[in-house]
Amino acid sequence: METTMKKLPPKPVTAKTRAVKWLSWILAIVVLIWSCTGLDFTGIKPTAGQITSAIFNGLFHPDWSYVYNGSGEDLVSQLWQTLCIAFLGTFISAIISIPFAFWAANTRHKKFWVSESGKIVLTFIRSFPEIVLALMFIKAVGPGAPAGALALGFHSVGMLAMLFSEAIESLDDGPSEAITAVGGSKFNVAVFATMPDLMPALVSNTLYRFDVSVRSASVLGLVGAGGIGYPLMIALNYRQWSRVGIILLGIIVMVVIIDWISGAIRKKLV
Amino acid sequence: MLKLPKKKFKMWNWVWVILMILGLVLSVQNTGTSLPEFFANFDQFGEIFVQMAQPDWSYAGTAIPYLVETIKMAIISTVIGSALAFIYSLLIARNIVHNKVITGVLRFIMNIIRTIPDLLLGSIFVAIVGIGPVAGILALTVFTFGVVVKLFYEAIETIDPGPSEAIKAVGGNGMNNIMFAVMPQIMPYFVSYALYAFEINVRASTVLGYIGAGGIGLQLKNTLDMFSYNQTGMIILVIFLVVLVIDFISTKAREALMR
Amino acid sequence: SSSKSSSSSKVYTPSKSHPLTIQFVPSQAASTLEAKAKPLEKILSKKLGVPVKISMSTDYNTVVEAMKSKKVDVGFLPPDGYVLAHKQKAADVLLQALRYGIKQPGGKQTNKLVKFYRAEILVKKGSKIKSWKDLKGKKIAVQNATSSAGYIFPIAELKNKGLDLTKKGNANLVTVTGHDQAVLDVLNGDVDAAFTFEDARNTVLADQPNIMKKVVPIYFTKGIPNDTVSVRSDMSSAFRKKLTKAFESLRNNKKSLKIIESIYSHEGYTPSKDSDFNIVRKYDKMAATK
Amino acid sequence: MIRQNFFKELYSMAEQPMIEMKNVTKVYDNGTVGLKNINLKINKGEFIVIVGLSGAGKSTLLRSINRLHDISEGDILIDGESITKAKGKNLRLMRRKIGMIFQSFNLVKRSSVLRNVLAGRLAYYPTWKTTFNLFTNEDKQRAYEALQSVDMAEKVYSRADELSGGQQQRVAIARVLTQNPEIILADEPTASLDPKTSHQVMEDLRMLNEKYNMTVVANLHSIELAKEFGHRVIGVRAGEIVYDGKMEDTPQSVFDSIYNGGTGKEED
Amino acid sequence: MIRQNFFKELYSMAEQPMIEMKNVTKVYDNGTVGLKNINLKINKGEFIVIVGLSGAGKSTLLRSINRLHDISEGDILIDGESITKAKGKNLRLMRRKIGMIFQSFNLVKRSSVLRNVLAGRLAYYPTWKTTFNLFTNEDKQRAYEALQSVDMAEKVYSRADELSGGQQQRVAIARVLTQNPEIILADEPTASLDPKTSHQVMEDLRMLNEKYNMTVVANLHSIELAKEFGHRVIGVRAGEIVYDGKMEDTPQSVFDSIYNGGTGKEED
Ligand SMILES: Nc1ncnc2c1ncn2[C@@H]1O[C@H](COP(=O)(O)OP(=O)(O)OP(=O)(O)O)[C@@H](O)[C@H]1O
Ligand SMILES: Nc1ncnc2c1ncn2[C@@H]1O[C@H](COP(=O)(O)OP(=O)(O)OP(=O)(O)O)[C@@H](O)[C@H]1O
Ligand SMILES: [Mg+2]
Ligand SMILES: [Mg+2]
Repeated sequence: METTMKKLPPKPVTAKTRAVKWLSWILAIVVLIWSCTGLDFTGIKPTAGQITSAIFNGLFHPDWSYVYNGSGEDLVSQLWQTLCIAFLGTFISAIISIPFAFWAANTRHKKFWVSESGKIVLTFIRSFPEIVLALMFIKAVGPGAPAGALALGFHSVGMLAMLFSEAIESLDDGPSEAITAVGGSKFNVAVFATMPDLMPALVSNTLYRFDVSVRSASVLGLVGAGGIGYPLMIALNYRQWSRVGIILLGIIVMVVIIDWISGAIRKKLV
Repeated sequence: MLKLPKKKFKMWNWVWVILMILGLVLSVQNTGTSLPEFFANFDQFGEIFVQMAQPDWSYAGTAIPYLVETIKMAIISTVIGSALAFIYSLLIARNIVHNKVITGVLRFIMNIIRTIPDLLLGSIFVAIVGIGPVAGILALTVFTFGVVVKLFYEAIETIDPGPSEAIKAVGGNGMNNIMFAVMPQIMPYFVSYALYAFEINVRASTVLGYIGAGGIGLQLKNTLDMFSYNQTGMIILVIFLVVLVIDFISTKAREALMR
Repeated sequence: SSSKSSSSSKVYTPSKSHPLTIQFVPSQAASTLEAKAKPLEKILSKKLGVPVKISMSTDYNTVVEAMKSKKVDVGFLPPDGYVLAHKQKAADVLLQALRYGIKQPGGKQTNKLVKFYRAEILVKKGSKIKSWKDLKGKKIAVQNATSSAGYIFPIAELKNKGLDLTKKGNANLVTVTGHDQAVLDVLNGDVDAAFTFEDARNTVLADQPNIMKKVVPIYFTKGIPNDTVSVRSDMSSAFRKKLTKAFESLRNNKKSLKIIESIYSHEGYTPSKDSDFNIVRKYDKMAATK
Repeated sequence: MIRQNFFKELYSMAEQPMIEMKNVTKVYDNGTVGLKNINLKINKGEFIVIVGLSGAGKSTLLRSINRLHDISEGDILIDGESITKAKGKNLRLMRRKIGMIFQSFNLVKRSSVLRNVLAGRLAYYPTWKTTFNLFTNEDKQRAYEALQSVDMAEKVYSRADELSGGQQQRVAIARVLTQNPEIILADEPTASLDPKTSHQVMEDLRMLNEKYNMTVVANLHSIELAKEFGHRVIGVRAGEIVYDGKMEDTPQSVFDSIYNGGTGKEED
Repeated sequence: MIRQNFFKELYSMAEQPMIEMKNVTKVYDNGTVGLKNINLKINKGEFIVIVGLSGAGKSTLLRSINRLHDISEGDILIDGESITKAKGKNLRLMRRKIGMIFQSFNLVKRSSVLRNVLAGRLAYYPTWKTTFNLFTNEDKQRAYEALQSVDMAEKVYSRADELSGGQQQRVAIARVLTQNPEIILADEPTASLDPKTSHQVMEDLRMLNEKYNMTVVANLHSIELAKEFGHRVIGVRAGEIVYDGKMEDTPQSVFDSIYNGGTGKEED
């Protein structure tokens, strides 16, 4: 090109940004290396091959007799119960989550510490292990599905309310201002301005959570909180691989159906 | 002035309401849940919580090394799991791979992987590689993969197609497209979803301990078995602190990247 | 202490409106298990004349807590679970499960009913470890510190004999989950020995047909009481008697025997008293003292 | 118009001002000074346009009046009563007297037009009634009539997001009409509308001013519209009032100087 | 301008056309007919503007040329070579010869200006080099010079999303410049820009056309800009070419008829 053209100047990086960049890279690598230390990986066990093939053998020869036998303790009834636990749990948590979400949402016209305290509470709920929660509910309502549903309902609030509050934060705050301007109370603002526009996010996050809950519901059976978890755990502990196989198949079919339905709902509502 | 006309009947709204009520009734019936019973026994519910609320500080010394192991496990599996998920999500994003057969098959596989409960993954890996953190890492890796791959590919599918077109128009190939048009757009999502997965992994390890897949979960089970709820409280407290820190980091990272 | 609890002022009797709730924790010594509740529910409810609800958990902690909060009336508790529960005044023992004894070598079942099982120490065949004395300095797979067979009994007995494996340097104890896992770890050479129930090798027999030849026991502990049938401490003595009779009679009917056999791998129930568990308490204490 | 101005002047002598700002200063949290020592009296029935460069503080001024922004210093009186000190229920009752029209309409997109318009009556009800949607039939009819007067009656059950920009703004006006306030604050009500619709919206505002004798305070960017509709012009720059005068007395030069960075201080 | 047109005509006689469309038809998957039997020759160094109503098929025409859209029938030759049949590496090499400027700029918002401009050189490198960002210093300098020629040098390390619309479009032009193509396709390059910036962008295109003798084909909505910058006008309606003529021979009536639904077939 022409001679009047200037040379490309070097990239203007301040010492600080360069240092930050390098430091974060180094830090990341150090952390990664550190996390690999002290984990003695003893390699694949000699028995792994046999066991893997036993597992696959079981998975591919599922115990069909377990699918349905009318006793109420077959795969279909247990999955149905799991589904009911997940549904009820999600329902409960969606309702509890709404006030929590308003609390934790960092919107304008709100003191910083209010939303921050809400967020911390949600984090606390999230870090409370489901199993411990289930134990507490078992003490209150006895062992079985109700404890599972309640534990799930309470535990999910941590995540669901966080997702809701993020949705609230990303809402346009014009309508809220309009309601405030006509003399509406804070509650009016929530009901008239925020809720309607929040609906799509509410629905899709709840559906997403339902998905997760179905999987969690299968954990709670460990401590006697109902659902497919207990039979699954027993089958695993006593190495009944064909039973594991049919349960896994059942869960897959159920989740795929749920995915499909919730996809349809999402499309319809959003 | 005209009179306000009657509102049109909207069938779908009612269908939804009825479906929800039906679902609620069915699930309450099936599970036999009774809220009054819960409130009647609320003191029982609180009993363990009260004990946990007085954490055994001296137990921190025992718990922290396990927590460190948990964090290590979570880091490794988050890194590997999200890296795999990243590659996989590129293969199933319809705006990158246009072959519907390939994306369809790969998505079906993804859905199956996503379905498997973490507990089952853990048990299978424990059976294969034996008790210990490695089984946990493998289980969490697959679990992470399942959680983030869907988020990733949805993010990829919502990127602005303009830059990709521009790269195509200058004669760039698929890889050029990924490096120049796709990556810069999805990087912030990538980081924030990976951190999200990291948090989930730290929490998931409490369950994995039940089946012996290493980390703090085993300790959690121990304290419960011994009815030492003040120690359980200590464990929950340290998990809480770690999750708080992760939350903080992820907020900061997102801010830095979204700038 | 006696099995009659003095803690509660009001006694409790299940009735038509208050179903008898039973919770079950599978025994570590069972080798197969059909996780079912309904068949036993029917039989018991017929025998007792009150509705019966059975639920299951893999964890005795929840059972004890639920018994404490009066949400569970009867618990099938493992011995260590029972001892902890009784200490918290949550449960009194009523019966113990009966199982067929195990014959060595070979780990096959005998047809003698016993109310005890033992812990064993397994090593790989041909290992240099010939007796408990050789365990010093070795890597040993143990279960949770609350497990009778997988931890407390072997540790306590060896301590009694002068080998304190919990002392630093005396052994490298690796906590694993599941007796099947411990057996596999020995087989794989990941550990030199494992503490399990007798005979845990059966749990992996299907996956590893040669296990009996490749992994062998070198030591057996004293008997550990079988699973208990425990009741909440405020259960009326009349109903306790009724329960005892009902459970004892399960063995006498082919159909009901088959049910308890197949779903819980129990062969019957025999009355028990709290003092039968003193050995567990003693060993607990011994295992815990430094 | 002349007749009206005459009335207004009559009023302003006899009564207290509808809006009075006394030494009002507003400093944003980040230190930006939004308003600097503003003193202003607005009488009942006036139609005021506020003009000024982008960032001059027009929106801040308007939003201070109904306390969507809290001010840092000074006092604002609505009909003789201080809104600065009002709290809770009382504040809401004062806000009920002040309608607001926004540049971006601020309708609840996923609610029906009717519900949006009914929102104007919120402050007339206890909260629980509105929560269960227990508006009186009278109020529903009132909302419908408001829609008729802005020519939007046939959209009463449509969802707000199905409307065009101009239609949305007219729904917002119907909301204000239903609220039946004494003051209307309009923050660039026409900024995102095409010229024809803008005109229509301004006509609606004029209707509110003339027919219902509402006091209108509007921020406008368009000098043409300002000239056509305003009775009194207030020029703002850098948070200060730099001009205040009757429209008929205001020469083009004042607008030019306001928009080009001059002082604009012919009167004051 | 006259001097140049003269050259162009000279060329067109001597050489083969730069772009040739032969019986091109494009039917979209949903059945919409985008282009109907188009025949068109464009010579090297021409500056062509395409005008037509919204939905007429202007974008479709342009995007068919570099095969961002596949056509259904017919053939398109670039410099005598069929792009319709080209595949893989070959297609990419042909696209390298064709720069494109988009209405919405299509910059990677979160990448630096330099990286965006360097993207223009992608087709000159093996993939692995670009993956690791191994551009030669020469190419970096070339990118920088391109930025200088559109007066954007000082923004070289800014992120693209920090730029205004007009600045972004100029970065896009610098990208094309770095690509050093023989043809430039511009799809409404000024649609989202204000009049002043639009003019500047069109000046830049003219610069590419005059200084580097690139063939420019631009869709334009603005008749003023079309008249000012184009040498030849192509009118499109409903997927067909309804007018094709030199700008100086094209009366206003042609534009009127194209935009008002007349046939516009004075010549052809
Ligand atoms: N929430 C806020 N926090 C901090 N500063 C703000 C805030 N809102 C506005 N400002 C600043 O206050 C000043 C006045 O802003 P204001 O919105 O009142 O201007 P305006 O006259 O309405 O401009 P425009 O015509 O662009 O709407 C500006 O400098 C603006 O940047
Ligand atoms: N991807 C597509 N799928 C189906 N039909 C399309 C697609 N893109 C464009 N069309 C249709 O093809 C026709 C021509 O569209 P095109 O975008 O070429 O018009 P245009 O002249 O560029 O209009 P505008 O000035 O609005 O950009 C239109 O009827 C349009 O609806
Ligand atoms: Mg403003
Ligand atoms: Mg177009």
